[in-house]
Amino acid sequence: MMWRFGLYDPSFDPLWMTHWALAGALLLPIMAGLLGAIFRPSRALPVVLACMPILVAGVLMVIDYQQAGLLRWQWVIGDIEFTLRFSGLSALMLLITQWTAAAVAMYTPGYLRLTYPDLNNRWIWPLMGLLVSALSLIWLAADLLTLYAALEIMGLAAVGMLLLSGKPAALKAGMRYLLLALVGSLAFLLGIALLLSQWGSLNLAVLVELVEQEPITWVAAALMGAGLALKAALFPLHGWLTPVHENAWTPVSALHAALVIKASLYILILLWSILLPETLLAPRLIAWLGMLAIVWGGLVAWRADSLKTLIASSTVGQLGYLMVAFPLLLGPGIAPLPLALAWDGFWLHLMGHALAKAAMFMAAGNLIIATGESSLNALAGTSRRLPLSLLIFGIASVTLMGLPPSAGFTAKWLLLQSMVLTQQWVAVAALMAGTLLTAAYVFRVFRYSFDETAPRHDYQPLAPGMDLIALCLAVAALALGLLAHLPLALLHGGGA
Amino acid sequence: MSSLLLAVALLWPLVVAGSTVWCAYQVPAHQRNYVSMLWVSAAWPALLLAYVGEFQWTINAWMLGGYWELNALSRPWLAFTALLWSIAAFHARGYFAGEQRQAQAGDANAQRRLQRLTLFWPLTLLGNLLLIIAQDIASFYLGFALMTFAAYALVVHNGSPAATLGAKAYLVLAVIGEGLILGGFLWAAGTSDTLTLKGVRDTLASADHGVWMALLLWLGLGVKAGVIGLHVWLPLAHPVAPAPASAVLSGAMIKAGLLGWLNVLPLGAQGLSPEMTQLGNIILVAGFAAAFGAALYGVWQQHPKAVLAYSSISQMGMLTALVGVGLVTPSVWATLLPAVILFAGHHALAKGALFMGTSVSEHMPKWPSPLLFLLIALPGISLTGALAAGMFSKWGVKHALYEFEQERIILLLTWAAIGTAALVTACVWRQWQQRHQGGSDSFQWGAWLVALLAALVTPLWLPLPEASVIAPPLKEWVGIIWPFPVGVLSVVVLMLALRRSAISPPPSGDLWWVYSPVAIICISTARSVAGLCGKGKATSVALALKSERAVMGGLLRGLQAEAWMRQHGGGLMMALAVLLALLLMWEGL
Amino acid sequence: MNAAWLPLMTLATSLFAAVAIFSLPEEARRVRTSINLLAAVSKIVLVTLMVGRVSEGYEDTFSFQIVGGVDFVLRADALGVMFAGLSSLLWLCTTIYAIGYLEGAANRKRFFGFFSLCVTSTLGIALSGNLFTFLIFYEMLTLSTYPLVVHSGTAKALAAGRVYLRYTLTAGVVLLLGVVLLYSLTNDHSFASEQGLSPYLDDHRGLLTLIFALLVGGLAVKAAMVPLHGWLPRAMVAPAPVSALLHAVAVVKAGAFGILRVIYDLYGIELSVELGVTTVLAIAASITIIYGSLRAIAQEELKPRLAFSTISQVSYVVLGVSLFGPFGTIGALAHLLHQGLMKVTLFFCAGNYAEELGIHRIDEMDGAGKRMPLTSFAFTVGALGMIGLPPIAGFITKWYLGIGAIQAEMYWVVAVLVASSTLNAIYFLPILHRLWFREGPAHGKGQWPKEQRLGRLETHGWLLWPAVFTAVISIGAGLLAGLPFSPLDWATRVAVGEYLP
Amino acid sequence: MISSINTMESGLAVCLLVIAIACLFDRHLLRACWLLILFALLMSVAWWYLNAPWLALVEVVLGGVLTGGSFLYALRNLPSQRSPIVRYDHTQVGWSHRITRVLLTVAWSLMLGVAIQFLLPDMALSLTEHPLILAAVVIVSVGMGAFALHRHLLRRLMAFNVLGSGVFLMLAGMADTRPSSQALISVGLVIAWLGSLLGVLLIRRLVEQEGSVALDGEQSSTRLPS
Repeated sequence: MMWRFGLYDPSFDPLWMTHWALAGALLLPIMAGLLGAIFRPSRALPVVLACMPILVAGVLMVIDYQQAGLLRWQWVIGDIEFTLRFSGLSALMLLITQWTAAAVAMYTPGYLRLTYPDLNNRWIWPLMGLLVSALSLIWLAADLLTLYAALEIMGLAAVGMLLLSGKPAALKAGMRYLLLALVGSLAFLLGIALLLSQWGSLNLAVLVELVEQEPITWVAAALMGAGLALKAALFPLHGWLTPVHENAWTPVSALHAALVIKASLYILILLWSILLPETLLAPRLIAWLGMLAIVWGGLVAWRADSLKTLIASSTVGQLGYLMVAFPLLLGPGIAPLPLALAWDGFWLHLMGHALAKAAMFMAAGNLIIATGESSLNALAGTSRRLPLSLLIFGIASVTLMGLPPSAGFTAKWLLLQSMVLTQQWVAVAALMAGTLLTAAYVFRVFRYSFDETAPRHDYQPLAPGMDLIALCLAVAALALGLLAHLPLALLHGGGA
Repeated sequence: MSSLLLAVALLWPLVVAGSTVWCAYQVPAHQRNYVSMLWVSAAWPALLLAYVGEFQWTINAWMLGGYWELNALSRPWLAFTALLWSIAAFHARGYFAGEQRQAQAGDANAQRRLQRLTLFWPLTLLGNLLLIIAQDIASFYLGFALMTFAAYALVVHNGSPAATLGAKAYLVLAVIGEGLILGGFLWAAGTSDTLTLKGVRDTLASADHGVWMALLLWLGLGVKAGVIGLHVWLPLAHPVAPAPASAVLSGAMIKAGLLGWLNVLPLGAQGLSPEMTQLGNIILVAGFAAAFGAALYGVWQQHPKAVLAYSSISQMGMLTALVGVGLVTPSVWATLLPAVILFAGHHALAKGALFMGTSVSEHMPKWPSPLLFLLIALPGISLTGALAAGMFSKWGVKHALYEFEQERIILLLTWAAIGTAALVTACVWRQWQQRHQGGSDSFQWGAWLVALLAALVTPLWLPLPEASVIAPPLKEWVGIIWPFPVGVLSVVVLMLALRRSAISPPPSGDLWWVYSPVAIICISTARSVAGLCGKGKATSVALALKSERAVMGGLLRGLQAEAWMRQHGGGLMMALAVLLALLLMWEGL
Repeated sequence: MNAAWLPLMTLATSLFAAVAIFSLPEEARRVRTSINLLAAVSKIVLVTLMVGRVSEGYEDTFSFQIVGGVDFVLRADALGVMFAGLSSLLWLCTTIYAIGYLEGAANRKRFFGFFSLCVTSTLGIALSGNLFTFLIFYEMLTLSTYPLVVHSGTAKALAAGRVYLRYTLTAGVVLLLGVVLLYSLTNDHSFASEQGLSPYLDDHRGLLTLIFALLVGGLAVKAAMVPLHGWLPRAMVAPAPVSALLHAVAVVKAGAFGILRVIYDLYGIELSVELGVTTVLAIAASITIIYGSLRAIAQEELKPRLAFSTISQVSYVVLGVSLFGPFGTIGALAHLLHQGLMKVTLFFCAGNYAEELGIHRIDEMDGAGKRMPLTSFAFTVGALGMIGLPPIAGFITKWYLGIGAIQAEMYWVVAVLVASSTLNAIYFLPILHRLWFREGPAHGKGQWPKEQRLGRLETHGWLLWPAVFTAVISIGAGLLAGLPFSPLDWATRVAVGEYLP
Repeated sequence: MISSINTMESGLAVCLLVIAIACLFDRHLLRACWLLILFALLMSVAWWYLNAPWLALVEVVLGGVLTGGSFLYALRNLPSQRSPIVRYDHTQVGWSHRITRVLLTVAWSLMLGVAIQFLLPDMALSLTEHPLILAAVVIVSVGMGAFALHRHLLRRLMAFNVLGSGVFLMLAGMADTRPSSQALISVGLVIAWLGSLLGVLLIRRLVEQEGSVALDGEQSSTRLPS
């Protein structure tokens, strides 16, 4: 299991260029964000230019990884050890983060110009940069201190971004999110405290060697699990998610749903893999909650009457798919084949969902901007006037529904196969039901949009490229399904 | 050369049909000549083909594989069929002259009727020709179906309620017949993997269930041939169809059923199973039942064409009986076959002439009435065997049966001839009663005279095998002729006896009036079953919708829990942590 | 020599067409029409090439890996090419028809875009070389037909779309489960594998039966087998070209074709018989045939009657499959094509009546034959073909099915066939009678519900000629069934390949 | 000497505990705020006592001055503007709500207690062996419970701060004040301050705009159809 996270000794040291790439990937986003705050770009082109070096840095790191295998950095500053590792998984997550964030960043100027053209909106840039940096750090971090710090930075940046819209509802939602996120990270910290006091190390690779199954590990795992579940909006701790997404700016919602909650989930699965290998009941509980999440998220989304609520609730359901995979990844006596299948399916689903959800939020944002309302009723007639936005929504929802050819489908396929092999029929049923529920709420949107009986003529025109960016993301989510072996090869490249 | 002629023979009717459609859209109504010489010529190439010789064609591309043949059976058949169609077309030219004038004057109804008739006439002809030359199942079936369904338009021609009823009866029985034929063919072909009629015949003779296949085919083809019980369409359809259509319907088309039997039933095959012989007996009995029953019922009919229809049933009954003989005593068949062909050919032309005669008696030319009615009666007299070709054909049959000592059948046939004579008398009598002067047309009576002549000299032109036509020796003449006067006398006596009594004549179509209520009940049952299905489905849908609404209501109430979860995020997190810890401990300790 | 580009390009033509159409503005009518026609024609050319290749014995295969153990495979084998040929031919006809039909209507861009996607999916279904690929295109088909079903955007259309999705998506999920179970059991299993699943028979008999039930159950929804047929009559609210394509080729045929694939190429016919599933299937198909016909009789409107007729007719294919023996197979395969041709004709005609004269109900059709002779001729051909009369293609398949039933010693199937033919006659002949033999508005009695003069001919030429063309093809396919490369010939070729490997 | 040390430690622990609980359950917000500052100062004493002088300094600056200042900013009337927040918490919670929170609190303290019992076996002999840790456990549990219990946003924020301090104390108590734990605590303190600051600003804005000091009672944000 541990090689999957890259927690072993690498055979090569990183090249000098890789150091620069690392620095670029971690620091450039912040700098780009500061530049953004100063210059307040109103077009996509400067944003593209600013994103370019970051993306290049990321790609360089991936190339180095492919050549040299696992990369590791270790610094000791005043008796405190900081460790970073760049495994195949990190590579994937880094890429998905950077590209999704770049797409979101390119979408942002047009969005802001059309909706919130006041001065305050400049703060989104540094926060976004900070968020991306923190996320990148999370994917790379290999010790608990870095992980904790990055998680906290990410959380605060996310809260800040969510508050930017300044609506009372947004403030309330943001307040709830802030409180719960802080408390969640304290639970996480408490877990770290227990681990540190028992095993005396924060380094994950060391912990892998040391950790034994005893009550203190369990309590730590439980605390971390609960705290991270809260931050990752896992059912039934997802209550804060919907209002936050509903009231935030579209690019913020996109970024948050696509990446931020995934980071907590990533840490959860990482730590539990270390602390609780071969455990039956706790992952089972998560899986059961996941099944409930699939159904519950689907139902709430199905009955929602605002577009963004629908999408946010769908996130809850989609996280359920990932939760259901927990026993397959952590359970005892899982044969190598289903384990590998579930592993691939888990990350593929995570990536596909990130892309599709970002695309979906953007498409929904476009629809909302154009119609001026966020309720589903306002969509009547959009199929004629805004076919492209709707098409993007459709393509993205193909991934969410898990219909072929999409990343969602391939991931679901892998998960299903793994579940069938391990004979977890209830989970299979939940996945199936999830597909149907997703279809139910997605097609509800289309039902409204195909309604031609309510003619509307006052649609606000969209900025150029807003649809295009979303389309690229949505199509990427589709292509990820057909070309799944490419990212998965990267995922396997680390240790096999 | 022969292939070219074949192609022309088959395509020419299509060309004719196409030309009528063309005319309908391109020629203005007042110039339109519906029964042009082109239209009349539809059957000519086929007639020519019949006299070219015997040939075989194999066309792989054709449907399931085409295999056509002009042989000792199909050639004479084609000859008399094509001849009858040609003559009937001429007759039609005269018969429809009045209607055509109406049409040209602008009567939309007449236009429509003529248009329909002239389109479907050549199509019916095409079907008839195809089924004669076809020796593979698909072509035969195609021809048969084409003929059957296209003839619907001929029957329904004048559009009166009676015509609609007749056409409906025709169509319903035709559909049943097609179904039975298809079933029989499928069974036979499936059993022995054959696609030719000969293969079917062999299968019927040898297969385990051969007798059932034979029964299906016999009944299916019997619809056309007027087997008793399935004959009801004849007396309903014939009186209402125009005379030329009745002529071909009764002369050529019902012979198609007979031809089918001759082609597919294992007639004359050695070593038939006892069941097959049993079937032969049934066929025999059915044939004679038809022969006598139709005669007894037919003489009461008012309409001369209805009488003729019963006469056709009666005649076909005799032929059916002969087919039965072929199954019961196969050895007789080889000699009987030419006689049967002659019988059929003669009957075709004679019946054609009789039907055309009905139209002549309705539009009498200014001839002396006795002469005219003598001529009208002449083909009928020939049919009874008292004259000319009829005598030859009767003798041919008797001769063959004598050879194999089938006296009982001869006796029955002779008695049946009395019925024939009675029917002919009744028919002429009715015609006399309903005669009309005027409106005659030279094509009309000319064609009739030609048909009459052709009927009387059938053996001369029918391309039968050498030496198969034997002139009856003089001493047998009495035996052949005597039924005619007896039949005439019996009718005269009957008519005189019942002159005063007011017995209403029985309706034509006899059993139809039994069948149709039953069928209506069946159809309404099917409809109500379908309705019930629909209703059942509607109820289940309504039920499902109702339960769906209830579930949705519950769901919405349940979704309030979302707000609760939002309120209690912190507490839930605590609970989750405790739960996880407990689970881990439980498992670990 | 493996021309991998061939199946890929065949698929790509319509996909490119879809993308191009979506990227064009709504107003670009001329360009869109050109793209549509160009793509349709080039697809026919490509399929013709494939037919040539297959008849020379090649099986062009295009494949790449999706994830470990699961490949995306497009393979041009005889069975697939047969279906591809049908879809591409009818696509051309339907495209022409649709261009005429939607003249001046709204949302044409969306319509043609999804129309092309729909054809892409159908082609994909035809050419997919394993179950996974099949599943991909099968689901794509579901999605791409939804916008077509709800095209008009009325409440009725939207409700129909909802019902359609409920059925098909649920079916898709069931199918997915079956496929996943199968993959878990056997790993990637190509349609081209010779031995079928028989090696698993001894140990996994129950599981194989379960998988079969799941697969066929999922496919049967699209094939509209009773009692999973509910979506089809409702989906009739779609525009006529959509109904035509849905019924004749795309959706119902996709289901039937899937069942063909499962039985012939996945399980193998011997194994299916050994499992005893074919008998069950035959019974289900027979019930569907009779039920569909019975319901059709009760319909008062033209399109629903045709829809129930479809339900009945498509099950002939399933029936043929479940008869063990080459003749049943030939019948099934040929019917796949023949029914497509005939049904598309009927729907074209129904659309023509609705467009030109506003006729929706059967009792409004009196005398329409005079007003619209060519359309009515085409309709007559289609209807007679459905009854199974020669020389129309329907006869050929009925013949082969009957022979197949007799050779499989399932005599009751013959009774079903005969009964169905009779029922078909009961519900089609009255229509024909009305068309040709009754007097109606064309004879000066009453008025058409909503008459429009759409063209110089009896209706718009774009509407008329596809119907006439498919009608002529239907006759030709029956009359000249013995020609090489006729549907029957190709079906025979496939069947021989299945039974005499 | 051990006993004297224990006395010192015990006294500190008891003080911390008492002040924490007082702070958590005082409905008078300004007083609670001052109690929180006092708690922070006591915490820095505890750090000093645990041989982490730098941490003590950080605690004074971050925990006492900055965080406390933030809370005071929320409540006090500044020269330029009046604080919109009423200084007394009137919100009521139901009994079932309270009981479940109490149960959860007990469960948490038990859970942490079990963990510590395995971590520090000598605790099993005498509960008072490590009074600071014991206090920390109770503070964490009660803080957590209070956080889940309260509706008033400011009080929840205070509960979070108390909870955070408890966590830090536990960390330092169990894992010593080795550099890594000091780093963790410093990061935690910074985050806690930033979070508190953000929270306080938010609360002020919320109260100004909406006039409510609690999140609940609003269900409009999801707009569940009823």
